[in-house]
Amino acid sequence: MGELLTVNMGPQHPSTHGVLYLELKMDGEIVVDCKPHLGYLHRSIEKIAENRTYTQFIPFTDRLDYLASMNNNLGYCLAVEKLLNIAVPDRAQYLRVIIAELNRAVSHLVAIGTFAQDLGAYATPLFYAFRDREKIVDLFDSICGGRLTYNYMRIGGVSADIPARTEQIIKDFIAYERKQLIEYNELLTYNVIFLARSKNIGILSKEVARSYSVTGPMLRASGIKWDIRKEEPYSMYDKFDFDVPVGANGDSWDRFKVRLDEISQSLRIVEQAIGGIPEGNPVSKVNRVFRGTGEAYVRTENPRGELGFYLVAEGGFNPTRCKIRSPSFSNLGALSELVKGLNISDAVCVLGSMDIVMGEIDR
Amino acid sequence: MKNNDILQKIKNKFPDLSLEETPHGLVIPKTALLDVAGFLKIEMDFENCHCVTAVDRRDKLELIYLLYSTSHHFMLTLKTFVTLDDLTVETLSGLWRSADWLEREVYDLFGIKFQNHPDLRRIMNPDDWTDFPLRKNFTRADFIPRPQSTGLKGPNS
Amino acid sequence: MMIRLFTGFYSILKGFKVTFKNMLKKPVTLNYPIVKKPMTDRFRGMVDLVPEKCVICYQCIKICPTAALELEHKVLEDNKTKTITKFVFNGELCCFCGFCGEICPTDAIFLNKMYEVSYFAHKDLLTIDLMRKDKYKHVDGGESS
Amino acid sequence: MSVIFLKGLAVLGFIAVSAMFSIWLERKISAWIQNRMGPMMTGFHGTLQPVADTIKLLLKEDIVPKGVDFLSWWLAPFFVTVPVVMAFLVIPFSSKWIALDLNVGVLYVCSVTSICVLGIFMAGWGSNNKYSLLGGMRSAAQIISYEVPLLLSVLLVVMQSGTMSMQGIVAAQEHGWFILKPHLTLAFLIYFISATAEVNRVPFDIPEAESELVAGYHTEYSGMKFAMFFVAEYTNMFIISAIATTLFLGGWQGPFLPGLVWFLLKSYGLVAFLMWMRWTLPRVRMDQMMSFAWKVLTPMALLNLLISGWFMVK
Repeated sequence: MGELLTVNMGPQHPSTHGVLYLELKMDGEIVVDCKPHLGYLHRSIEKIAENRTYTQFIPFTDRLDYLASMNNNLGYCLAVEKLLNIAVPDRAQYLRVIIAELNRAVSHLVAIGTFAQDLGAYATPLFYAFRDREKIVDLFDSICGGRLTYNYMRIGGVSADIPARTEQIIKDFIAYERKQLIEYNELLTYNVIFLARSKNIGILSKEVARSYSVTGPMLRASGIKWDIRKEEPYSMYDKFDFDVPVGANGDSWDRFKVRLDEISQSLRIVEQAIGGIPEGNPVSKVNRVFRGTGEAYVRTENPRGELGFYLVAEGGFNPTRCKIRSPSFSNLGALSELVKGLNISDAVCVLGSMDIVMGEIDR
Repeated sequence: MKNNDILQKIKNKFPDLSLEETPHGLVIPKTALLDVAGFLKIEMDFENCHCVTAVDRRDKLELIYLLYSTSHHFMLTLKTFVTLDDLTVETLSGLWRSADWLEREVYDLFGIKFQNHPDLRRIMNPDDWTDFPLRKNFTRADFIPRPQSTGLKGPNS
Repeated sequence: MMIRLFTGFYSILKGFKVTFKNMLKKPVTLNYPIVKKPMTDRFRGMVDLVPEKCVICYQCIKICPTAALELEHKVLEDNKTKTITKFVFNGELCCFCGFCGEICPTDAIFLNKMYEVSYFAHKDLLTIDLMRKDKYKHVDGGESS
Repeated sequence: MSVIFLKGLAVLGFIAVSAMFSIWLERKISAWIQNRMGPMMTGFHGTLQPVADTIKLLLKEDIVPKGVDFLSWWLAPFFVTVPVVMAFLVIPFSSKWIALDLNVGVLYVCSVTSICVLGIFMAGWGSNNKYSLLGGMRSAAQIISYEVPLLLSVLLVVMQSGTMSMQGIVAAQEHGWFILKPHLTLAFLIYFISATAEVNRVPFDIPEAESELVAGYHTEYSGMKFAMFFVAEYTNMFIISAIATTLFLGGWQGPFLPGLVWFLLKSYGLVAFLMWMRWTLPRVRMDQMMSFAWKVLTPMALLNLLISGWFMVK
């Protein structure tokens, strides 16, 4: 082994998904050591939470995992509702599930697109993914008025009822997306180059995954059938029938495939939920005032893993502490172990298959 | 599996330990943290260190470990108190690798020093910082917490 | 070996099929500066105000998570009617959550449909006087609707 | 003397126009594949967009990064661009339109285009950038490996036609394109794959691998020097398509239309196919690419050469 080459990959690099900075020690093209440096997107959201009322913090949760704002909203609202014992109308629960699952689907679409981009499939899969995502973003736009930071859920409900034609749009989208998934399979999943690039790359074993507290599609790709929606159903998830896709050996391709399968499962949930939305008023007004004491930890299944909110309240209008346990943070911890001994191209592939969002890692 | 059972088992294992059971988790003295955690991991099958965090209780810091056991389907909240004059705690990163970064985060934001941690550096804030931003007494010239608004009624509060 | 070569070749051809099929489809994008997309009813653009409707209840000031709004008023001589002396919106702090519009009892403050927001000077964005009628006139396409 | 000078000028003009057209075509094809519109604002459907880009690149500041190996950094764009221009000398656009019908035309064009690797490596080394260095190293390994199957498959064409002159090869295809003969179909496939690797196009674009090496060997270049790399890339693409047209697709021959039109049609058809390929396939990895060259393409080309050579001799 000769002299090691130190390559500073990031914070400005096309494939570090934002502002991740990896300090790579390389022997030629082989990565010998990888040291992630975080904090380039640190906005001290946990400190902000301590100085905001419970309602005021909702817009900030949008900015954690900005690809899955709805799921973050849901997690936070559930945590506050558990902390303060607030009842939620059934209709709001259903709407939350539908919206969260749609957001999961489109978030996975982005993950798939960016992963393909990292493997060098120039922009095309990414554009297809964004084209499909756009339909849902348009729908969310008509529901809540935002295109990225939705800020839709409220403590004890949602901000507004869905507009009249929403159900039809969702049904159309489900039919459309199922056709598109076949196309993704043809374009990417079973493409020989794609397989050669991602199969058996970055294998994450069950034990290592558990030890690093890896969650979400990454954990399931390693062969552990674990989904909070199944194990500890929150909101209305126990009413719906869906499978938990599991990977065979935990390599990059499995992580990709699990995400692809999860899209169709999400569509299944939405399809079941859309038929049975109960009547009622789901709206919770923004001028409600909350206060209470206690501690609550709620974890929800985000597209990237288990998002947890640990809320501590001491009676004021705002929480004393709001710890956000972000899935990408824990998932990224396993990176340096996975990329050791791999080619730099494979390191990019592993990082892409993790599907991290820096917004929730740095918080 | 309930809090009680685990409490009982820990009590059997460590008879002379001052254990306390609160509705929000088990509180153990910080000197016994490593022993209890090791017991929980190896004999009680808590193979997942889900989350590590701390809460500033003004006179002391409350360190919280959320441990999860897949086989028991149970999440244990393990708490310990760290006084401000002695901020050292034994690290658990040797038991769970996820604790490595999570403890670094707690060190970064609260200043709790984890002894024998392999790489105790700040993780989010700049390395040359001296403040611990999530402490309640954190002040800085350019840090302006929003005036705490209350029950929304009336003009200027 | 040969079989692998052929199946690999076939899978690549399948990819070509997908991209070719898409080549024949209509573009989904718009010819942007010429064709513009209409915003939805609930779209949250810039914060806007109808000063006549405002009852100076300070609800929006209190709910605003980022303290982007600043309101001052004075009571007139008759000790009853209040008038706004200053209502300033900080476009940089705003996170476009729409809480102010949601909480307003008279719908005086609301978020309009503007999405092309750019200013020549930074300080212009920091202090947008909501009391002025032409506050968004200078921005391209910005009608105070 | 003056005639060859004029011909040279014509070649330069053609290169400029062809590169601009290729860039426009690439952007349009990528847009169509991705359900976008592509450039629309300058000229009819953005036809003048490359002109605008060129003006922008000409006016840009030429940034010299700190610590570059100045000579190799400065010379690299020329080493990449000049061979491309030189290769145009022997390309037969029609029965009359050829700058110089060398009797070793095939050999000449193959040797001239391989000079490019020198320029790329110089750029990689001279830039004082680790990504550039990796890109340059990759490029050197890649281009040298793929030269072997490329030449072996071209050799088959020379054997078939019995001449190395480009016009002679075109003339030999008067009664049927070479691609229609089974052993030459295989040779065409091998040639096309290797040539794709030669010009660093997807799926073999590892020297510039955007997601890994930012922009590979031309990371540090800006302004006109970057434009030269750009022009070289697109002209290279045209050249390999033109050579493929000449060697396998009957060159300028075709019914009804004049030779020049046929030649350009065929060449740009291949260029368009290369672009289609770029926007469809993911990138292969370095070691996979090398093993593909040495374990699949080279033995296949050799076998093809041996077997068909045996049949020819018999």
